[in-house]
Amino acid sequence: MIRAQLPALLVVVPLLAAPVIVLARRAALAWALALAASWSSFAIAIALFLQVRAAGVVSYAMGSWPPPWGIEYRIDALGAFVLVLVAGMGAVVAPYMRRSAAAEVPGERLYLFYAMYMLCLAGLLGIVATGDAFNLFVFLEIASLSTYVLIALGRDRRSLLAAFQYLIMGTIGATFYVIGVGLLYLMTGTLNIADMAARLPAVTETRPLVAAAAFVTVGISLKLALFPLHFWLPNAYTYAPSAVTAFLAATATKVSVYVLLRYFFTIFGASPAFAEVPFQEALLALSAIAIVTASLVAVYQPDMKRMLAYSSVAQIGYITLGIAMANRAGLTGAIVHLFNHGITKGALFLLLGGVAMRAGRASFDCLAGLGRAMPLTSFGIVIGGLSLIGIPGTAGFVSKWYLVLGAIERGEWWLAVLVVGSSLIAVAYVWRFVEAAYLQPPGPASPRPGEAPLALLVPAWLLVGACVWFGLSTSFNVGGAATAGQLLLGAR
Amino acid sequence: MSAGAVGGHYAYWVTVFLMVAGLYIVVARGNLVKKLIGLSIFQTSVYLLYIGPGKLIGGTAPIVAEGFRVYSNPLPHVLILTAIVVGVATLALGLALVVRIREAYGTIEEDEILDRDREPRGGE
Amino acid sequence: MTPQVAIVLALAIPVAGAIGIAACHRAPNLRESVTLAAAAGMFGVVLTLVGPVLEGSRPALFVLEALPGIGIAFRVEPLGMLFALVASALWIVNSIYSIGYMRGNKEQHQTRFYVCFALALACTLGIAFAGNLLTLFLFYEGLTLVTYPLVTHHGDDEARRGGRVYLGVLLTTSIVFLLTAIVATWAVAGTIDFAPGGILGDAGLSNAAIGGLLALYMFGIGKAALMPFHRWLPAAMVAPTPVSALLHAVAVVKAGVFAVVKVIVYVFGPELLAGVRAADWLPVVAGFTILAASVVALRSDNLKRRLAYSTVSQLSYVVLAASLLVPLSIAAAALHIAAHAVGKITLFFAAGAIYTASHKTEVSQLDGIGRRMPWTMAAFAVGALSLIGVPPAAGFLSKWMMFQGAALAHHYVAIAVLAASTLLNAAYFLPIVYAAFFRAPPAGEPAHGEAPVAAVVALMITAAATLALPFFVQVPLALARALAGIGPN
Amino acid sequence: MRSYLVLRVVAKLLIPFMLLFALYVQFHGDFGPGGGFQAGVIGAAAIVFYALIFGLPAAKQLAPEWIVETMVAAGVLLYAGVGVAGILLGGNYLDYFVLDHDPVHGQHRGIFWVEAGVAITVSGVMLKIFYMFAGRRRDADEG
Repeated sequence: MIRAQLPALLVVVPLLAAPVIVLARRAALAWALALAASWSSFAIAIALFLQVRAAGVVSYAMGSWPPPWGIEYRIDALGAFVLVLVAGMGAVVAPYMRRSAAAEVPGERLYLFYAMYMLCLAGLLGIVATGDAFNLFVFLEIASLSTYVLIALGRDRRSLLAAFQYLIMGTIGATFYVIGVGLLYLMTGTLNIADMAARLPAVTETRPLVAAAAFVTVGISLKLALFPLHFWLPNAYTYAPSAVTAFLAATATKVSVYVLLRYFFTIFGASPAFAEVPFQEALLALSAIAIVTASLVAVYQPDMKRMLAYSSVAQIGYITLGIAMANRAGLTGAIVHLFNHGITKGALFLLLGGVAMRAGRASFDCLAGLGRAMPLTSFGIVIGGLSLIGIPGTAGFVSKWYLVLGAIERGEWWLAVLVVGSSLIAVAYVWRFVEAAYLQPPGPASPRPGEAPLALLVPAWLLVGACVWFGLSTSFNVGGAATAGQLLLGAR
Repeated sequence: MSAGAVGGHYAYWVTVFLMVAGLYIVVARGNLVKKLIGLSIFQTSVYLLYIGPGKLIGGTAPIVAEGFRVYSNPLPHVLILTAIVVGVATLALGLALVVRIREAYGTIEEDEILDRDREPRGGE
Repeated sequence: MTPQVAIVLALAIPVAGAIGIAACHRAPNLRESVTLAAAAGMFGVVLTLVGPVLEGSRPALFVLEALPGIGIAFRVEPLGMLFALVASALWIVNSIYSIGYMRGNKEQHQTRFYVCFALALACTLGIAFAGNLLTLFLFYEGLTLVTYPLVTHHGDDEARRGGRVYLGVLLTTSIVFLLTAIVATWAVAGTIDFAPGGILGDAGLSNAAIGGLLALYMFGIGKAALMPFHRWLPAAMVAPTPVSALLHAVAVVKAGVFAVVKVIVYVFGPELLAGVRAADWLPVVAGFTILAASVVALRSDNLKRRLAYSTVSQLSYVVLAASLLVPLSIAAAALHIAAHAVGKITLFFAAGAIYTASHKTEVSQLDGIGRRMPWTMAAFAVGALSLIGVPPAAGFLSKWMMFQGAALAHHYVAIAVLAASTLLNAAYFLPIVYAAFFRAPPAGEPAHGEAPVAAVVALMITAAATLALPFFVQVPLALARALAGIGPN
Repeated sequence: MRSYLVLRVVAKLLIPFMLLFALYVQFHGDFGPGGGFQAGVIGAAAIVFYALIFGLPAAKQLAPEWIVETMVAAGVLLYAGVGVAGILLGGNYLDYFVLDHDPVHGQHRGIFWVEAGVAITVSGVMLKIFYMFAGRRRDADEG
């Protein structure tokens, strides 16, 4: 009985945990509830992944209303894959949060912090699980609003302005998305994504469809921090509490990529109206610019957290580059990088959280001599950095492999050179850390020798281990990505 | 664009106007509260975009009653109810942030806030 | 012990050694013994593999499937066997030498030094036994990263700058060229496993495509130090001498030229390259590198810098020999890997001994040092003769086979280059030997004795090996001929 | 504000009717425009009106802070509880058909409790926002 209800329970459990936490009010109890909820939703995500692998697609009618009318939760290969990433990161960050949040969020607001974290998790899971376009907007807003609060709960006063700017940009993005959905609803008469995809080819009047596609793309690119629309990301990631930054870096932008994939391939892919609209070329150009400029900017950042934020913008450029290639290898590369970059960046931000806890902040003058003061943390950051560069044996290499393969199969050599060339810029900014941590004596701002607490190290190293594991045995991440890519391209 | 078309598309012209006006205010104004007002105007344009086409000329309220066969479409209304709640929540959160920014920085003009950030106040 | 277990052990022992070294951080003597034990153990295990490989069997081991259709797999073939033998043998000697050197100069971070050393050897064995290009690339990058802490051992500004150039050039060439080449090969040939006779045969590539792909590989393997990507070798001189010995003779550059020969023989296949004349540019580049590097070596006064540029030119000997695509010259290339290793390591040991004993680094300061350090300079002389190619030493045999190969291939330019470079070698090595023995030491110089005993012992072993190699050459020669397909089997 | 007699008298007259109207909107939702959102907002408006006239401390006595915060959470729990009840009774999440043996009656029961939950939450939220903003201005001046 329960197996049939999993898609709903996946979202309901964290959604229900939030008000219960608000009623619980005490931080310790709130954290325990958050932990239980995030771990159970991770278990549900894994169960769903297995169900989808067996059955292909899991469909769930909310409130027993049949799909075209009622809201349908539709989880296919791509959705299940992203769900495991989001729920997995939620489960890893939850135990990390107790010590890290206690140090960075004022005591009386801790239970609100956990409630917002639950809402954010529920929102992100909802976006991926739902098969209804407007329901996706509602979850998008739930996730975004709780994200703004999570960012604003940081101790540093600049987190307030960062949250405000993210609120403005995020709301504009979501509203663009809802305008696009409105136009699509006007033209097709349905909000169910699968049904919309079926009805689109029949629509003769294509001008509103192209307008809707433009609105949706711009809106989602804003949430995705695609190059020209990424200005909210560096401040938001830098001034948010470390646990929040790690969770957002690994999930928020990835879920927006999922939405972009869903719209580009499942809905717009099916109809000929978009054959002549140069979406792919535009996305290709923007991703190329994103990769190069964001990486270059990252090299000159004084604060490592801000450097990794710019690096995130660049790595998202890789994902959109893979999407823009629109061939099997490129798409697999995009989806697998969505996963690999999630765990890599999550690990790096979690480790930086440990540094921020002991040294107050994560700027480069604090990192001098870190190799001796916090050996485990800095070695973890090095491995995470190697995965960012794409050194073989780490997860990053697998996605670089597929992106270069995709570029070569398209016969565009400049694209392959761009992908590998830009990882050299990644070498530059990762080696800034290595030289600071291992080749410089400890400065005045460096932390006193002493490792981060175990509660922070274990989740971080779990992710670092995952970086290496998914770099070597890729049956899960490449297998999942390949089936998802095949599914999306099949729809075209 | 024939006159009829302009007249017929009256609702769309208003929507576009509100949309662009809202965006302009958000972009042009430095005062944080004015930005939020612009954002609300921008969101209001969406409500009109949904509700306008939903209304059928001669259609009554979408509640089944004898003697009425033509009903306007209830779905946009439901969607916009949710969108309004989302708009309220965003506005409330934005205003709460503005209040806290005012306490932390003493001003709600964006460029003054950025200047106050640049001088080292040691506000870590 | 089946060959498969031997392969696993060959890789596991150095890693276990590294962990063991890190464990007994407190007890230096125990730590040193762990290094030596690991080195000896690895050499023993590698020896057990020589028999089966000579009889023609190619032990293979599939570890795990890294990417769909491509796995981390090992396959021991003659060239890999030869390289593994050289690396594991010289690791023992290098460890002995390191103990003497590191303690003589009272270096800090010795534990980190030995741990990275052991891991570097594990990566080297991984490269030697790699069964496909992905495994080779994995351990190739691993070697670059593990040797970075060794190069930047002193941790001062000079070390950081040297490390930056070292890593910059190696990672640039490997990520930009080599990775693209491997992915292109996978896209074109559908497989990246090493197969005798090459895998690109039936891929139907045009001449230009094959030439381009070969260029990507040759410049991608930065460790082979082809000009203009040789800058990292002199930049790595900031490291202590045992590391330079490791870099130049035992692992890093050897991995480079090993990979070059392996790509030419097992990915392209000599027949393909010869038939379609796509590799004509390679001998020219290699020849240019030989001559240019020799000229720079001639002019540089710093001893280690001169040895570094000598290595750059010697490496291009191997690349030149391999690019002649004649079976005899390919066998010569393989043999030269061993000959150069033994010769160059002796020279570096001598340079280190001179530095430890007298803190002299410039060639001009070496007047009359032979009287005070007779053993060291004698070994230096033997090493120098071997590299020049004078008959009793090891270098002669491989150079002689190169001459024969070039003649067979009617490649008169190559013959001219070989002859000219032999003269250049003599020009930059013999003055040192002459100055050391036949010039009087400058007057007011403080007296200093020989280097620490351990260093001298290591020196003697490698000098003896340089002389003895021609007499016990059956094993390396047989392996080299097996590689080129002109051997008995 | 507190000393104006006319305002106090009119407020005393109006507030009960506002609350009554809120309940009317809540229960009339099935047949005409209405429902949880509007009812909640009207209810909260009544109490805010009371606070404006009789001062914030008086309003906080009428509706203390902790009750309001509990209402915010309780409403959502009620709404989600109806959904979970749907699951326990064998349907999908938020399935009202199974709430009663007769599906139409089940719909009524379901929508009633859901709307009640929404009303509680919305009034709680509106009051909470009012208390936060109003409270903050007062503390800032006195503080």
